[in-house]
Amino acid sequence: MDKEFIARGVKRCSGGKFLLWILPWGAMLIFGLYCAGLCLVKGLNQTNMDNRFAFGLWIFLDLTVIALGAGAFFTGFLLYILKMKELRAVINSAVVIGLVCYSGAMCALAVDVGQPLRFWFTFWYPNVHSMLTEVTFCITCYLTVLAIEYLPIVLRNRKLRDVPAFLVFEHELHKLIYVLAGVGTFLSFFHQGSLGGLYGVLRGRPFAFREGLGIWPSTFFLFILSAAAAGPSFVLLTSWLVEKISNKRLVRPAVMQMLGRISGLLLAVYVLLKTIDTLVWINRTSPGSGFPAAQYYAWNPFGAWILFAEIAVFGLLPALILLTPKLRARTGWLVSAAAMASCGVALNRFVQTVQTLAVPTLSFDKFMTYTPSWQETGTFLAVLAYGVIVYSFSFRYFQLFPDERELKRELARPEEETALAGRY
Amino acid sequence: MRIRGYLVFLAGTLAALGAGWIGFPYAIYTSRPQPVDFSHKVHAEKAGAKCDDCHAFRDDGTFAGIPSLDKCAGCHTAPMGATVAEKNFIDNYVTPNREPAWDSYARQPENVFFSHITHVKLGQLKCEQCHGDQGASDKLRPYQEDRISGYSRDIWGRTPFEGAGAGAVPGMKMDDCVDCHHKHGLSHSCLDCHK
Amino acid sequence: MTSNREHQKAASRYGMTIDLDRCTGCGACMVACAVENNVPPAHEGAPARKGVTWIRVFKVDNGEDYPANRSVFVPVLCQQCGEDTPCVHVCPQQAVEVDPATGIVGQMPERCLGCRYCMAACPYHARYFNWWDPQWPAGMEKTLNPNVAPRMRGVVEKCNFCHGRWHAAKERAAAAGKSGIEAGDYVPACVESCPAGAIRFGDLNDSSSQPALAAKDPHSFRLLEKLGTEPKIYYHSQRDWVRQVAAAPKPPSAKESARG
Amino acid sequence: MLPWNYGFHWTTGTIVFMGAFYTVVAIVASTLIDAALRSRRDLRSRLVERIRWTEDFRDLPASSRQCRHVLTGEFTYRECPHAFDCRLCETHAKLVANSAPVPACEPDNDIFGMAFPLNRIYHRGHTWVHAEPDGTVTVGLDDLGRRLLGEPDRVDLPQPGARVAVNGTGWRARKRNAEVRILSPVDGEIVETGGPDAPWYLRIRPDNIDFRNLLGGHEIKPWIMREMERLQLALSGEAGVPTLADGGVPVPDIAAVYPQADWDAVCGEMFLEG
Amino acid sequence: MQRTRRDILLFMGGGAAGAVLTPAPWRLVTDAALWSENWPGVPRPARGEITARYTNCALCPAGCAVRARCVSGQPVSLAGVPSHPLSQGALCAFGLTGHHLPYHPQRLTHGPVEEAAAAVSAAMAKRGPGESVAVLDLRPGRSASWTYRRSMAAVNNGLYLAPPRPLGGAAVDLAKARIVLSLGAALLDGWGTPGNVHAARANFHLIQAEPWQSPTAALADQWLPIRPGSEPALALALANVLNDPKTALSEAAEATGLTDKQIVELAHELVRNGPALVLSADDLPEALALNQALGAWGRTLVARAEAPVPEPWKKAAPERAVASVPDASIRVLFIDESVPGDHIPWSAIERKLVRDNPVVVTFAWSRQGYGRHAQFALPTAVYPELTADIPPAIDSPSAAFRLSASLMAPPAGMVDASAFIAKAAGIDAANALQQRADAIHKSGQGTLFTCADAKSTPLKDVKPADFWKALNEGACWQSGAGDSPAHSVGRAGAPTAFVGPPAFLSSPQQSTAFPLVVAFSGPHAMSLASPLMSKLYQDSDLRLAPNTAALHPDTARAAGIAGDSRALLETPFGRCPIAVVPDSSVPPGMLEVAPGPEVLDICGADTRAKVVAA
Repeated sequence: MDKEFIARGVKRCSGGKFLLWILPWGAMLIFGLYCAGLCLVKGLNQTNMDNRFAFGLWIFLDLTVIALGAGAFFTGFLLYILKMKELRAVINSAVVIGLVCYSGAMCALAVDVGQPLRFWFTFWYPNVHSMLTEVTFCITCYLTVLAIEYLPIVLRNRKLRDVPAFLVFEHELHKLIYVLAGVGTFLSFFHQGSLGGLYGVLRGRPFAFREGLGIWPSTFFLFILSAAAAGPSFVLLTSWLVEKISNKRLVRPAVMQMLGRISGLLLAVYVLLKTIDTLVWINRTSPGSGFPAAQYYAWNPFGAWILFAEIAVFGLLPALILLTPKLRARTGWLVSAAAMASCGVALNRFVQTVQTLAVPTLSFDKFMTYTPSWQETGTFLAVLAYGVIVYSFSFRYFQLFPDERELKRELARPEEETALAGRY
Repeated sequence: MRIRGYLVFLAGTLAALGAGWIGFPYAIYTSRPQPVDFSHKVHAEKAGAKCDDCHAFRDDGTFAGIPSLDKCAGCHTAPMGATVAEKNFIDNYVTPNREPAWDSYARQPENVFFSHITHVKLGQLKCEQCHGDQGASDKLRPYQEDRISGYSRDIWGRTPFEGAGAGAVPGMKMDDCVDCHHKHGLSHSCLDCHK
Repeated sequence: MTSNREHQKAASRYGMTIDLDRCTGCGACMVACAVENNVPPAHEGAPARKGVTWIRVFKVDNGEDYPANRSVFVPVLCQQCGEDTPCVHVCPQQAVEVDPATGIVGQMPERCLGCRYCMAACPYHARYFNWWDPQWPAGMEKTLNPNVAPRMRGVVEKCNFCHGRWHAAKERAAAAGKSGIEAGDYVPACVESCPAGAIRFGDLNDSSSQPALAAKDPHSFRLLEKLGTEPKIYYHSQRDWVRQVAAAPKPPSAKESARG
Repeated sequence: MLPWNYGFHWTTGTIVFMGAFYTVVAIVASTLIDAALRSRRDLRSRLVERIRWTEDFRDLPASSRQCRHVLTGEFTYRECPHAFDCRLCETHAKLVANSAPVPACEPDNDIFGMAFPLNRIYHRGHTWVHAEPDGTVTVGLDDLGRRLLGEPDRVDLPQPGARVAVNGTGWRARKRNAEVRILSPVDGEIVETGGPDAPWYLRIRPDNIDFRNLLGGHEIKPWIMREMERLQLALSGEAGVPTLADGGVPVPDIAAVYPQADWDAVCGEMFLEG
Repeated sequence: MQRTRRDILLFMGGGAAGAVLTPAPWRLVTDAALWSENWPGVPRPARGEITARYTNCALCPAGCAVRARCVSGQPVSLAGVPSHPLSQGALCAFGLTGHHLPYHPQRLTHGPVEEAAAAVSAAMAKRGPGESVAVLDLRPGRSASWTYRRSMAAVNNGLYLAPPRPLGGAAVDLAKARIVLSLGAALLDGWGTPGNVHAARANFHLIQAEPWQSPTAALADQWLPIRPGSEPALALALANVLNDPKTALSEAAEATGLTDKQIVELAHELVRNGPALVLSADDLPEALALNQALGAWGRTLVARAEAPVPEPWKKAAPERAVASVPDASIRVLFIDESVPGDHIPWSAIERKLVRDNPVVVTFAWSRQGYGRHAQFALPTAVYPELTADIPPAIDSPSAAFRLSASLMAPPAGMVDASAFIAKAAGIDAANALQQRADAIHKSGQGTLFTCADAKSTPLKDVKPADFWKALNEGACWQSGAGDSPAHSVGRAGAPTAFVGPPAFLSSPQQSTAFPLVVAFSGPHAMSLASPLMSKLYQDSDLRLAPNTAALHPDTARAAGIAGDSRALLETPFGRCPIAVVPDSSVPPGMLEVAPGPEVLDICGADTRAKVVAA
């Protein structure tokens, strides 16, 4: 019944099957919305956060999804600014991922603040010295930009194109898209950065505090870099997942490997800088504020292993895999490396948010642990489900992978060759 | 066709403007009369009362605000004059000794600390400067309260965003306070006026 | 009210000195503070660490086992940091500020969004979030202090040296025709309430005040001084190991005391 | 946010920060407005059809965007930069100028059993143009096109007097699940409409007699060869569809032979739609 | 159709464009934010005239002077009265929140007054021979206590029962002490009058002999961590060393965990740096003996005079200890717990009641306490509603008289215990307080301290009416030094020498059945305090919550308890559920218990207990 909305010449599963796929996610979403509702109506006492763990699962979620969503800005940057044409194959998908991640994070934030009715205060009375102000402004603007970038994808839908106005607007907007890509890059760049700064500036938390350039601590740049590294990996990962789930060829292996290479390259640089930063921190910054760094890792379960895992296992290792053409060429290696990179950035965000708060500052203060309540988890899942649903619909009705039809034909080519051979 | 489009658009705009500027200010406020039909004018003229005869300061400098019933009962033990209002006042409040439930036009929200004496004694402000010609009024305006925020309309005052029939006094919003403090070069931090 | 005011020299810098050799951990300061500032009792069944205690007394021990174990009581309140106050810079909407007139770090509940970034920023855990709307047993709201507004759910609050009392003092002074207040006219509730007289309050700019003197005392220290936040709360103890509590945390000993 | 807001200070930080913010807002807004204005202009100046074609052309697989001179072997590989409007193409002009006149090969009425009379010129969207003595031209579906649509379920022809543009929609036809726009080979005004059963679909008074964008003479055979390959491709794209190899000559109603094929995709492919 | 839709869209677009040019949307956003500032969840403090009123705290025997800050009459915060001769301006956490008690969720609001009166008179009328009527007065020495004693004198076989007075009713003159040995007395944590103790603290050297590191031990000049329950042994050993330097100390050393040398050293130190004073948590005869041996009597320990009482009152029943009453002999028992005082486990009281339905009437303000066991629990006014006098605390050497004057009217239906009992006994005790005041004024001795002006005036210069008025405004009368005791304390004086083993050593099998020594952490009043006390044990972990016990992890493990958990506390008197927290700073073999009503039912002075996993 929704056939005429599906692009010409691509196969999509039947409406019923699609519904079956959406149903569980929908259920998850509804449950999550109920949880979020509880937190909004009854207040944040519904969560397991407390005065010590003022930030919890949600902030971790925000930082992570935004890091993974960075694929949107970075792919856009590579395609429209650095003119890497091959990436046209994934840009739409990347934009949708970005949109999903950023809007999801936005929703989570709206639940996370104690007084959502005062959301506009930050814009009306901004304290420009606060990293959070930077975050808020950037995320809002960039979300708008992403929405606008998403518009052409929607308007290209087969049915909508028949409306002349849409067709023309899409056409014209697409011509200007590089402007938005540029702005988006700028915003996302600062957004990722200020998210890193968020913790880097906390001189009261020597575990997170970093020195840096000018007003920006080193984490500002590390976050940008790690996000830029993880973004393509995540795009790669999702493309692969969609291929597996929808059982189609969507992206040329060359493009996949290109994404992998880019990711690996940046990851390598990131790991290098991160290592330097860590060394400076251990030997200079932290002792400077009276905290021998060894202390932080004396608190189980957050032992030194976490640092090792962050830098070596989920940083260096995937970087090496992605930079080795032989391994990169094998889908298994490629995808698992991408997955590791994504996990790496998530782990980094976890350390930044949760471990920072867990490690005590006052000598007589105890090491605290925190496990999210079901309401928190539910809200978390809601964001997840929301993302999957939006992406699924986009994939079904819009051309997220322009090469899909080409690849379909290429699949068919061999026997067609023989056929022709037989004809002459 | 295109002209028609513009007209429809314009109609929408006008409708919204009307609703927002005329309808809204009425919709947003609830209005209730004061319990007693009190005339500042009469008391000023007949009783020759100054503001601080009734709206007095306590010894510790705090401001008593609207006087309590015994203050009124001081004179109004028995009806003075034959007006209906007078009779009602005596019968409903003085005789049963029940405090009238006055609504304070200028009541600041809970989180505001406003020291009258600081402004009157140190700042040399006249009552009229903030409360307008209340003292000369012959009737008490009905008390208007914002349905959502619960603020008295007088707090909002006559600002550009107020529709017809705004309160007859200047605003008492934070911005109004801040403006004056700015003018007099008074250092202001939030904690000066917030509690 | 940020940067451009901060480098102004404060007219007065209120501070405190707390004598840990006198504090008996009776908790008078905690309840006096709650009474003065309309802080509600712990919420029904609320877990620890979700309550509001502008001043909190910690029982600190030297980590030894019985009988070598020695403990001391350390009242911790907002340390009223002087130099680039951690919480002021991070607030996205200027809900936190340093009052140039008093040097008091003020928190504006009515401006607060409840993002809790300042709580993450504060190394002293002196900031508290209202996880619930404030609730008192039926009738007890009659005993609320009219000079302090109760805070609504979803905002952060903290010690502001009983600012309601500062207002009252200023008003009394105004009634007497004075524009300023003298030392002793204004004393926070915890100081007034301490039975052992362990807490003293005064203006650090006034060299004769208790805190000003304590600042020079070799047995005085401030919490986490190396962070460079320049707190205005000075602690005092003759006992060496007690002075160590100012330093960074020691790695956890095998047996974690369940209390303190 | 605004200078008169409480707590606003003219500090460097504020100026830089808010400045950046307002710049971003300005850029984004102006971009949107620009796009809106441009599209308004396009709508006014009736560019919709052209834009639709450019968009479609962009979506066509590379194999379908080949230059006509590849068909004739002058190039081994060349994608058409002008969206099949050779009138704008210098390369085409040059080639035509330079190439010695090809001997008009003997009328071959049988390319895979299909008739492509040489007195007609052909559009790559499978329409033919035939100049009539009265200066008008008649336009119809060529043999392959006809066999693709077979007996169309529906045909929507424009009203006489309507205008058509090269590569714009000529008329619409429906067959099974296929919903296709037949591209117009010429610019001009429709004088009279025929239909599937009439010898032609449209009689058009052309704006000019510049038909350089159309194929004729020796180009036809290689072109149709190519088209057959594309048809092969399109059909073989559909899983489990027997290729023409065993079928040999296209039957009058190809659709009937491939009942389970996604005919929409096939026709879209063949009639040059995205 | 197409066209109308288009029109609707256009109209809405125009509307939107117009709306942003009106105040409406902006005002709504603003109002929403303003609403969040004063939404229904947040109570509004009443405004009004702020006045200061004075009274004395009735929550413990210290009776500290209180300045109440009132908003239009309603007390909103309490503080001490600086330069007060007794309390020196100090007020403890309980005192600071006293004004919350009238609103305590546990408050007892109504009771079967008539039924109680009827049942009492019936029971008194037909009681068997030897069956007695008794009043248990938890706070002896008040004017009300005199009423009880008079009432009990009036009825035949009437008994006036009171908890034993620490140090045999003697008073402590801390100011004179130069060295203090505290056998587990919470000297800095609620003992005596906090202000007075803190004032004197600078002048004496404090040695705390206590198994666990109580707040006092933490701040003492010297902490002797002795074995749990070995305080008597230590006191006895010290006394014996002082009486005869050649006494064998091996047994005592074994019991206390100290070396012979340490004990001897300590004894010498006490003598050398005297005047010395020995205090003990539970009222140990050994401590009295040690004080005797140190010659504390007359120097740091004095027999305090009691404020004058009207002549007719003196025909009063003697004060008796509960233990001295034969079991199953009390037919009618009145318990006055309207003001918190020393505590006697219910199990100890119950034993004294006749088996067949005795009549027990308690006068209490809270639903906790003995009221849970009595068939008649009558509601009384609570501080700061009630007006009653407060006997001088243990650390006030001179006689004193002051009122806990009512700051607010008690709710309707409250019962006055003394009036009720006097009525039952058929005597007239109306305005006893004023009579007492007159009697004091007649004596003309001492000085009167008035809070408002912080002035002391000789009583001679005060008119009777002014005296009474002043008393109702929190003033405090003190007999000056050298005034001859108008009425000396009953059971003063101590054994001249002490022989025989201390109590707990004599019953080894009991100590194996109940291996743990119970130490109360914090004053008993904890469970009856203001809800704000949750700051101390819930919002922070400064103190244990009521009915919670801390014990050494090993002890817990031995009892089969792991980590924080529920458990059963078992004593010779019964068992009750408690929460257990492991705490390595608590010595093995000891149980640090925060008393709640349930715990107090089964734990008294020097009880031994055991903990079993629930």
